[in-house]
Amino acid sequence: MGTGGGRAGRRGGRVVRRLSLILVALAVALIVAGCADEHPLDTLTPAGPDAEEINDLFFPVLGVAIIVFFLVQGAIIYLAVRYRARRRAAAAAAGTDGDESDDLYGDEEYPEQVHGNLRLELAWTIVPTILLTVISVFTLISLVELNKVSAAEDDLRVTVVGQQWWWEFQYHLDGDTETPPDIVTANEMVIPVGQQVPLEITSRDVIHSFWVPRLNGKKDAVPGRTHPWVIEADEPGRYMGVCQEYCGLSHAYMRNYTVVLTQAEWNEWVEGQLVDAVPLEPGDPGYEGQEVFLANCANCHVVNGVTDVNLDGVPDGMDDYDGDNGDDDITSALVAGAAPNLTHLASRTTFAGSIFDLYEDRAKRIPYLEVAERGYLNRGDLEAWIRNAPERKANDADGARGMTAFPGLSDGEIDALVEYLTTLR
Amino acid sequence: MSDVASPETTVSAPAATGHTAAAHPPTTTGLTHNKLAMWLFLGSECLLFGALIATYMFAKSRLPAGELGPNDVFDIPFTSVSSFVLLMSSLTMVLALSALNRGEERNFRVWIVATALLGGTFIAGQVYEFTVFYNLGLGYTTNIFGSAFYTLTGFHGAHVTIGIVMLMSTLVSSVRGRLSPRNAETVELIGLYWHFVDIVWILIFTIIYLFPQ
Amino acid sequence: MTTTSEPPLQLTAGEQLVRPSTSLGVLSRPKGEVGWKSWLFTVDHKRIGIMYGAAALLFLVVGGIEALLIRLQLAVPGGNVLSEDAYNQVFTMHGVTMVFLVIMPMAAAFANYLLPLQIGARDVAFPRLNAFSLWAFLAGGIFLNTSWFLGGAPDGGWFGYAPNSGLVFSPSHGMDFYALGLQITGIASLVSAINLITTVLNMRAPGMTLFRMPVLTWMLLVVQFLLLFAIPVITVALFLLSFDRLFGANFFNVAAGADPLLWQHLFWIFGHPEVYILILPAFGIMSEVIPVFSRKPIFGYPFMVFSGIAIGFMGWGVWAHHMFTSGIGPVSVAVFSLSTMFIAVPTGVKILNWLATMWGGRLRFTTAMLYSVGAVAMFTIGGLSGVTHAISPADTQQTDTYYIVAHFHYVIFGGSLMGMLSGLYFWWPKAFGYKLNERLGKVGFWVLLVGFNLTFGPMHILGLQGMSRRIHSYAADSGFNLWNAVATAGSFVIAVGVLLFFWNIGLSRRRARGAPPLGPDPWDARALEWMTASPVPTHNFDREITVTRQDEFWHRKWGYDENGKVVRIAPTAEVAHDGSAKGVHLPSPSYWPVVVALGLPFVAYGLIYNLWITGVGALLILGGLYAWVFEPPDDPEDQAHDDHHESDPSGDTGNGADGGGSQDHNGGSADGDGARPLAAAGAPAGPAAESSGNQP
Amino acid sequence: MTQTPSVPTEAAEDVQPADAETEDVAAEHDAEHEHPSDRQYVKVALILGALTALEVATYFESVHHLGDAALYALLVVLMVLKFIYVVAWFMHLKFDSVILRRIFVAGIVLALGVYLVMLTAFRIWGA
Repeated sequence: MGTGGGRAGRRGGRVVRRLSLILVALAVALIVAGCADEHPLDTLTPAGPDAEEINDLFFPVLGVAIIVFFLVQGAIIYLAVRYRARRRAAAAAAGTDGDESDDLYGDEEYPEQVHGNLRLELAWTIVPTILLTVISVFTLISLVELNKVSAAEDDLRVTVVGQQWWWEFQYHLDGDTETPPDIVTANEMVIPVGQQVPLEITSRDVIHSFWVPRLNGKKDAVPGRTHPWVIEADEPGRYMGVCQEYCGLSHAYMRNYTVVLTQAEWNEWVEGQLVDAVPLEPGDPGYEGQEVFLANCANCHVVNGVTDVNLDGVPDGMDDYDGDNGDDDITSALVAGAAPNLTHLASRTTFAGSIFDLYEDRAKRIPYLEVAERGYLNRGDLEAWIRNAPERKANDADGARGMTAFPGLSDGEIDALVEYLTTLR
Repeated sequence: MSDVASPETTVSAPAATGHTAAAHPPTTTGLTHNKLAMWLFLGSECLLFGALIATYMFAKSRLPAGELGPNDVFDIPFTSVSSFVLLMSSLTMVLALSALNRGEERNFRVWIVATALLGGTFIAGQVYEFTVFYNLGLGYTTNIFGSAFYTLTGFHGAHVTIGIVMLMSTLVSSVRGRLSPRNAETVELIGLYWHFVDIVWILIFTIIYLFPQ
Repeated sequence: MTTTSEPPLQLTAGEQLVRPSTSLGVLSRPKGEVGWKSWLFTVDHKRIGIMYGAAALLFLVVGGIEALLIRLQLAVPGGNVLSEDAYNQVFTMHGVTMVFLVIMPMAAAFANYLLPLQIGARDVAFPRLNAFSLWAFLAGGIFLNTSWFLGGAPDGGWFGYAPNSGLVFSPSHGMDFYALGLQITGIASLVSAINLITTVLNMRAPGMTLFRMPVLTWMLLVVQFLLLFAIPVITVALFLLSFDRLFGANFFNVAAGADPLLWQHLFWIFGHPEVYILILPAFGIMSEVIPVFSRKPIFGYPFMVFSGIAIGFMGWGVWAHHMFTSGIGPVSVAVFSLSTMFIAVPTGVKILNWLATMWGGRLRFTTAMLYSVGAVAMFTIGGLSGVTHAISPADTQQTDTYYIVAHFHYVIFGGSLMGMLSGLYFWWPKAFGYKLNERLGKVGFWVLLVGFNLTFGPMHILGLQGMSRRIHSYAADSGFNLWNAVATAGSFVIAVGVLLFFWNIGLSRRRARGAPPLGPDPWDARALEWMTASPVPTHNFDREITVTRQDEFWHRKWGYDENGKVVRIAPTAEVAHDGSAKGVHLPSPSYWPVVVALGLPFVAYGLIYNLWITGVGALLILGGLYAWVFEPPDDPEDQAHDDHHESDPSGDTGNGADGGGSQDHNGGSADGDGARPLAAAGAPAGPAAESSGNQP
Repeated sequence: MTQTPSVPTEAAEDVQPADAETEDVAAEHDAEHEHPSDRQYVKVALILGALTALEVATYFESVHHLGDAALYALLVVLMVLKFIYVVAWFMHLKFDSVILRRIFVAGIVLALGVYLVMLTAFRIWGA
């Protein structure tokens, strides 16, 4: 950095200037290129009132921060240039290199020794205090705003349950979370547009965090606790969410989607979801698959109406959905009835913690409710998943969590199973 | 050293005269390092026992209904007696120190032995109490109350035990003739530790045992 | 200034520096000035400081390799450099290593080396405890890292959130190593904190009042108080975790009614003061370096001190801002959001005071100065992004994303580590007698600065675009590809910068061989440590220094002429000590700190594998402690010493050793063994003091 | 070393005000010598015993009509009294250096502060 003599310094300066120009150009190019990508988790493009509320607070503060940033960095650069001690020309002429550079500074020159200035100190104590007070007032206002629940008591309420490594959504259409849920689905939460949906977030094992960045901030799913939260979207669409609290091996593979439908579509969806599956009879297409399913999968997975039904009419495993698993034995909850409910698997678009598409790519252009009819099954991923899930997504080493491998299943059995699963619409 | 240091004695004499001669070690604060360090350590211990007590209170509040709880196991009259024993050991401790300060070596030993014995009685009481609780069905892993209770009182008991070991060490030193009023500070510091353990029990006794469950 | 004003301190005529002596009548005391034993058994605060620093640099390499592995894994979507399991271990150990085994011991290195020097003391208050701290820290660090070879490193994150860190969800021994290893380093930190606080409060040179202490001393003092009160909290948390894992306790067993948030509270009650434990030493270093190379005194000294104290206090009231999304309830969120916001005020005061110090100065951009100014600039960025998540609603979008990763790397790498690198360049000549190469140092700085910003700058964007922390992989369609690639490239630039630093050490060392000795004061500096020879002789100062004002040393070199202009009033060589004092009585080396520290990992291994090993460890500790306590703190043959250390006053389960400690240096011993009575505590303005400082 | 000529320093600018805290210490130090007598110690122990007896008495039915809040308050007051007596007399803090008092009080205040806030955040009171 221009440590040499006059001419060398000037030449060095030119090089530096040209270099920094190139760097700036490169940075701009990168930023443009970076922004061109699609960002399904972008926090800066809110699509719901809560996320908007947050950004309305964040951007002004960020603006202030950026101003302070430029002021401070500017001051540093200014001070560095303005008050930089000049080496003595003699030393430069002597041709000594910069190694002992301190010896090359004028030893005798000391500037005025200023020890402080009370008024300045008070100023830069008080000004930031005022600034932060203003910010904190706005923070409190939006905190209150964000904690408002406008939904009525008997409106739709969803219990969100995190589990290693997928999400379960239990629908309480009457808003009563004490009773067993009406609908249990996994990985994809379907909500009506423009309606605030109160959530109750909990977990069955470790701490997870439910986050759909474009709709709202995150809330931790803590076992033994139920945390209220809300979600609402302005426009129909498909909003990605991820688990945001480190939760073990496949933390990266714990996504979810919030699918927002128009009110009419949503009603239709609910209607479909409320229907139980019908046990297939010999001769029905998919019957062999159902046999394979009952023999291998039904230990963990529930298909309402097919896997055993209790006397109380609550499907097996649904007993557990009391929204409070304080009394349940954690380890047993991990195995029994705590795998995704597959009653309407084919109506979803993703599986395995939303990391695989259930249908091929073009299905993304098909309306959500029609995917099961018109989409082309993503057979490759689905079969691979059934055959050896741990290979596709890390599970706990001892197999206590996540889906296990089924090395015993023949190709034919897997084909049959897949065929059966497509009947679960 | 005296000859080397003599020039400076004159220089610093004015400052030194206000100071009661060599009675106090020449540290900046006038306190010995050991004493300052001991109090710092005790200050730190406040946070340690605070965390344990807070953990206990929290755990108790989270104990599911129907589980074996404090009401099922605590024997207040018994614990009151052992609390009193520990409290009185603090008295014998100060009396020991006071005896040592006066150079009454024999009395010092008597009081130290008494302190250690009272401490030992307390520990014996704790062991007995643990046994009773265990027989009532409250093991360390039984429930959250059991874990928190045994951890808190266990930590305290460990502190008392270490205190007893230190008391016995001073006794040995005294018997071997290595203790005198001049180094009474060592005993004073052990006393500080001992009293601290006592005040922790004052808290535990009230908060854990006497608060309405 | 006169000779008489600086009387020889504790000179005992005709004595050897270190004399062999016996302990327990069996073993002779370790002796000798050279060789590995002289380092292993040393109680010299300078050697201990150097070893702390060396260990921290070693662990910096380890943690750096872990960081590079993380970056390699994330360079492209779906990376497969590491398995999920290995990745989790690597990021956990990266955090643990950098926080507990790099930044903290590096701060301890500066504290050990510089605190006694800056207050004009002979050594720390308890030299043997000091040695114990070092070895316990090292034992803990090595213990933690042996987990790699014993079935897997910790995989629950450095924050170890329950119940993910419990036995059910983390069945390998990794988290046991985490809990027990941190327990051991915690003991080291606690003992060291007690020791250093006692040193600063009790062993200041005559006239060195609290408000004449250098800012670094102040910041280190605040840090030691933070450690003193914060370590017990993590100690309890780690005990609870260990008891859950090892003995089946129910503290974090949700099925038994436990609440996992208990861990979070305890961890962050420790964890937030810990953040200031990491940053304040660097603040102190910057407050030493910037004035020297600006040729001005620190601007607003009292404000610098009080803001440091304020940060220390406020650091206790903000812990739950790590838990805004944990479900602690809106009232708690609001309260902690506010308290967090205002901690920015004292921090801002510091930044502005550094700038004001540079204002109107004559800035010499040595490597040390570059690093300090760089640290101010980078820390500012970290501080500002910190304000953006003090506003809790925004934090719900940011926490656990790369935005936070960017934030705290700007604080801890950009602030702490750069500040400490500045300190290394600054005090290197003091410790080793030669300077690090300036040209290479400057190149290294710019490489590091560019690499740092290249790595962590883009993480702001990644975080706002929604990239989670602690994910071992991301999908190609998440939009994270570009900036991750840039960050990975940047991390290798950082690696080059760090390598340049190590190369610089080697190069400068080689070049320094045979070079003429460096004077005591190569930078024209201000504080007392520059007043003695470089490298600092074992006895620190030849004579006791009487302090009459801040920056005492500088004022002895420079004065003002009638116009108020600064003029030299004495050549440095005349003011500074040359380290030639002979026969200074010093505390003797000891075996026992090493023995006791060695017992700790045995206890820990035993708890994991077999209680018999614990027994061996306990025997080592107990035996070591007893030998320690009954070992005269130093030369027993010196009749001038009346040792009353027969019985050790303290000691405690968790905190292992607290030996009687040696008292015999700069005014410790009860009967003043040769220590001349100090001018009464903190009463510097005695006639003697006045004559030394102000009088021609 | 010879005397070096030096220009008078601008004292007002350079010499910081002496630190009050350290200054006090020496003066205050004399207080340390007032060791309480054994008789006083016994008296304190008797008070402690009495307070403990009071505490234990609350356990028995007779006082329960006070209601929980009053009972808690009474117990806390008794506990704090006992605590202070031991610390002040047996631990000698009443007579010792102010520095020691500050260190200990800092520990207690911090512990009380953080743990009470933590328990409040958990809403365990009144549970």
